[in-house]
Amino acid sequence: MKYQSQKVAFWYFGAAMALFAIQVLVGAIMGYIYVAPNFMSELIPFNIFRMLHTNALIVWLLLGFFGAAYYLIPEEAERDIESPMLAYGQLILLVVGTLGAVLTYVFNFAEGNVVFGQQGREFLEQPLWVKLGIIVAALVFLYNITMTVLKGRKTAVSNVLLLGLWGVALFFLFSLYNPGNLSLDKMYWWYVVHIWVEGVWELVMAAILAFLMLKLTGIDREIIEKWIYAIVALALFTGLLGTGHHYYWIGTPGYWQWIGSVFSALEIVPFLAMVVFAFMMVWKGGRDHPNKAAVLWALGSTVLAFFGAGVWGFMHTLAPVNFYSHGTQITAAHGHLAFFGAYVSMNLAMITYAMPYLRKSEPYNQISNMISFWLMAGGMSFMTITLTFAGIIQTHLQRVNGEDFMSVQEQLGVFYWMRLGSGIVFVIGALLFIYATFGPKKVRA
Amino acid sequence: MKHTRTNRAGLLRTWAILMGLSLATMLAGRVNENLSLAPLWAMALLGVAGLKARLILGRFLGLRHASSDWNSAFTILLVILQVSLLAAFLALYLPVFHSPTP
Amino acid sequence: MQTKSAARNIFYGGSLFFLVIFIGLTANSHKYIRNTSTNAETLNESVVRGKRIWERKACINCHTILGEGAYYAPELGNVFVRYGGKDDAQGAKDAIKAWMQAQPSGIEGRRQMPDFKLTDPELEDLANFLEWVSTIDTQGWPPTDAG
Amino acid sequence: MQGHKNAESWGPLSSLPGNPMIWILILSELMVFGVGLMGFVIARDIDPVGFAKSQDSLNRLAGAINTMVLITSGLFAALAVEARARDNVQTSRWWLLAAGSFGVIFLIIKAFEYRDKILHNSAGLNENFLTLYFLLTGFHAAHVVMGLVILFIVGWKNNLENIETGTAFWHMVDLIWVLLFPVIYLLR
Repeated sequence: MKYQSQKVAFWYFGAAMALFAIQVLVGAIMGYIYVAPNFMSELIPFNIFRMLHTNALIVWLLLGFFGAAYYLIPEEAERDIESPMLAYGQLILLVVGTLGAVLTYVFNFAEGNVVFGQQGREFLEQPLWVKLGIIVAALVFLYNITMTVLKGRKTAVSNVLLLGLWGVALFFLFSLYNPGNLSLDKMYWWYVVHIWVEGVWELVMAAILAFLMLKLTGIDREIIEKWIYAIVALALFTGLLGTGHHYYWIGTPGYWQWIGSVFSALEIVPFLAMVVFAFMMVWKGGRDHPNKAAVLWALGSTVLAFFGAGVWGFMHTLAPVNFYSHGTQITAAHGHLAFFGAYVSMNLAMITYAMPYLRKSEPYNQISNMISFWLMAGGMSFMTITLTFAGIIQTHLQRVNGEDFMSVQEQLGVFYWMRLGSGIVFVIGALLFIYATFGPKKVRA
Repeated sequence: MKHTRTNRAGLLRTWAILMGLSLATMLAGRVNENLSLAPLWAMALLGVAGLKARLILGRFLGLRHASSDWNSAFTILLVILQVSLLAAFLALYLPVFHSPTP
Repeated sequence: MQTKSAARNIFYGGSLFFLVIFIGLTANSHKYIRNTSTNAETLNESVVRGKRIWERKACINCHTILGEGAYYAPELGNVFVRYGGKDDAQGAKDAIKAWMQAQPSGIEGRRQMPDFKLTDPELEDLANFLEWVSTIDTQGWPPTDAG
Repeated sequence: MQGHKNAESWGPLSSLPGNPMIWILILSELMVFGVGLMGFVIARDIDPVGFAKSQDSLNRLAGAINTMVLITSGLFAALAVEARARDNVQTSRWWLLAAGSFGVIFLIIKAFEYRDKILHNSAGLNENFLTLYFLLTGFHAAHVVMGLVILFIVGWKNNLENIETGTAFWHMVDLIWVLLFPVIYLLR
């Protein structure tokens, strides 16, 4: 840690990890409800858990991104953060908003209220006041970071990161528009959801990856920065029109089937480029960085993202395939591995890298961290495979044979049991990770 | 990255060849008549298109100044594209498609 | 340095290019949804109220609608069709309402839908919403009535 | 820092003329249009009669003329690079203007074609054909517009690398049309 104000990141990462723990525990409960449906059904129904699971994920990933930005921007800009106070204020705002959202979902005390009631569009359920809070927090953040960059050294890494985070804030504005026409609603809903995860978040991911490669491999900045532009260019060139793969069956024109198929099929390319880039840099760099766990997470992230977002996305992105697979467990399989590979893992890579500096400890609590990687990666991969099989069977029985949804689901029990098992392994991995990074300091013997 | 050095005569020659090929295709295809192409004609048409594309790449884009690996890579890419298009076009001649047409 | 700034410019320019095309196409789709694929005349206040109920009860976090949602409970974009609404609209709506009111089933080992304690007018709105959704031109999706 | 990584090192991409990013773009565009054209030919296999009828309603002559317009425009663009390589800034600007003007001619012809198609004779034609015709040629035309903007920029920020990179984009647009035109207009 070269700059005092980088310390801000510690609290962001801490808050992120607390939510991560909640997210995976709720996930495990949901996995259990899948096999024992009556569990807690009167107390907290499945849909509430689902909101907690997905919202916790989104918020903690954002907290992680903010933390990563607060950590890496000072080193890139070669100066302290414009205002650490604002950064802490922003965190408090986000934590209050998160707690508010959680209480709203669980107790549903303001149902129907325009400002305080939950707004049940998937992933965007936050009550209006929380949404506005998020926007204010984003503005504070963007002011803080932009000023830091403008007054300091400007690099490609901070450029791409900033553009990504500006995009995050800008496209979030579409969450405020909710027309009564369901088709219009869905079309603009994807402006947030797709353009986040298959657009601007990829910029953030690539920027963090580039920063880690700079630090971990010792390759020249010049080379890394050129690659980063090539990767993010590929991401946006394919990702923007790739939105079309969500516009097949929601009342939008038929031409999206062509556009969506062609461009989203190519969305695999930037992920492949990231794998090649990361492995080339580590291989060529040859510097033996002591933080092996961070290297593992960074490399692992690109590979898992390639499979989860790239390969599993491609599997059902072509319109004629998607016609049958749309909205089955195949989507769930893809969603899990893609989020874990691309965004969870890259966040954990950054945390693994930064925590020893933030806590002023040697990065030598690595064995448990690396074990946690394999537990999480293994658990998630197995979960993806079980859900894929479940999805293929579901597609056949329900979409081809036309069997009733519930009777199909009842035939998938064995897969849901296996998913629960892999989920529990993942939870153990996640908790081990938190222990490894936030637990007792280990000092070099 | 490197810069290319080209000369005017070479560029004009490339242009003349491209125009010649275009005109020849136009005349041979009798542009305004609605004829079906036989497999051989389709092959010629796609072949000429690939050749024109290759010329533009090599001469106008200066690919021929790059390494021979890149040159073969682009040639292979174009061949794959044109051959796939041809194959998809000729698929109609397969017996599967010889069901009664409406 | 030269090549890097050019790389940056190509990235910015290219992204802008695709963004403009994307926005243009969505504008076209917006018009298409308004005029062609959905029925503006039947999109009355009751349907919109039904949509708000759908939202504030977080239905999408179990069900899917037009294939998007939580995959835990059946697809509802075509539930109206599944209940025979094409032939007997009132019968289908009554059946949907009756189903809602019979929840939770309490059957052991069966996925449970909560009792949302909807009033009769609310049930009517929700049923109208589901009826309207079933009229969206979805390019033929879903492949079977099972959703 | 170890090793002597020179600033120009783009790995294998370094040996290509013009900015390597433009080659990444060229490869991607070839893939996009390649896949699109494959889709077109496969869609034709499903309804060859409808496709032939739809194709006959296109103005093939306009398309052929446009091919030659773009090829000529490409020549001008290449001459602009050649002039700039001899440090002849003003000449290179004239050539860029000439290239751009031919690009405008292309768009005008295209606009007439589109107007014709939209206003008069789209009824009863194969829907896949029309969708793909508009998508592929429209996406290409959007590239032409983008190319005009780029030609303007590199004419203004006139240095050899910019001109090489900008005209490379222009040639790519030309190249795509050369592949597009025969498949959509002629193959039958």
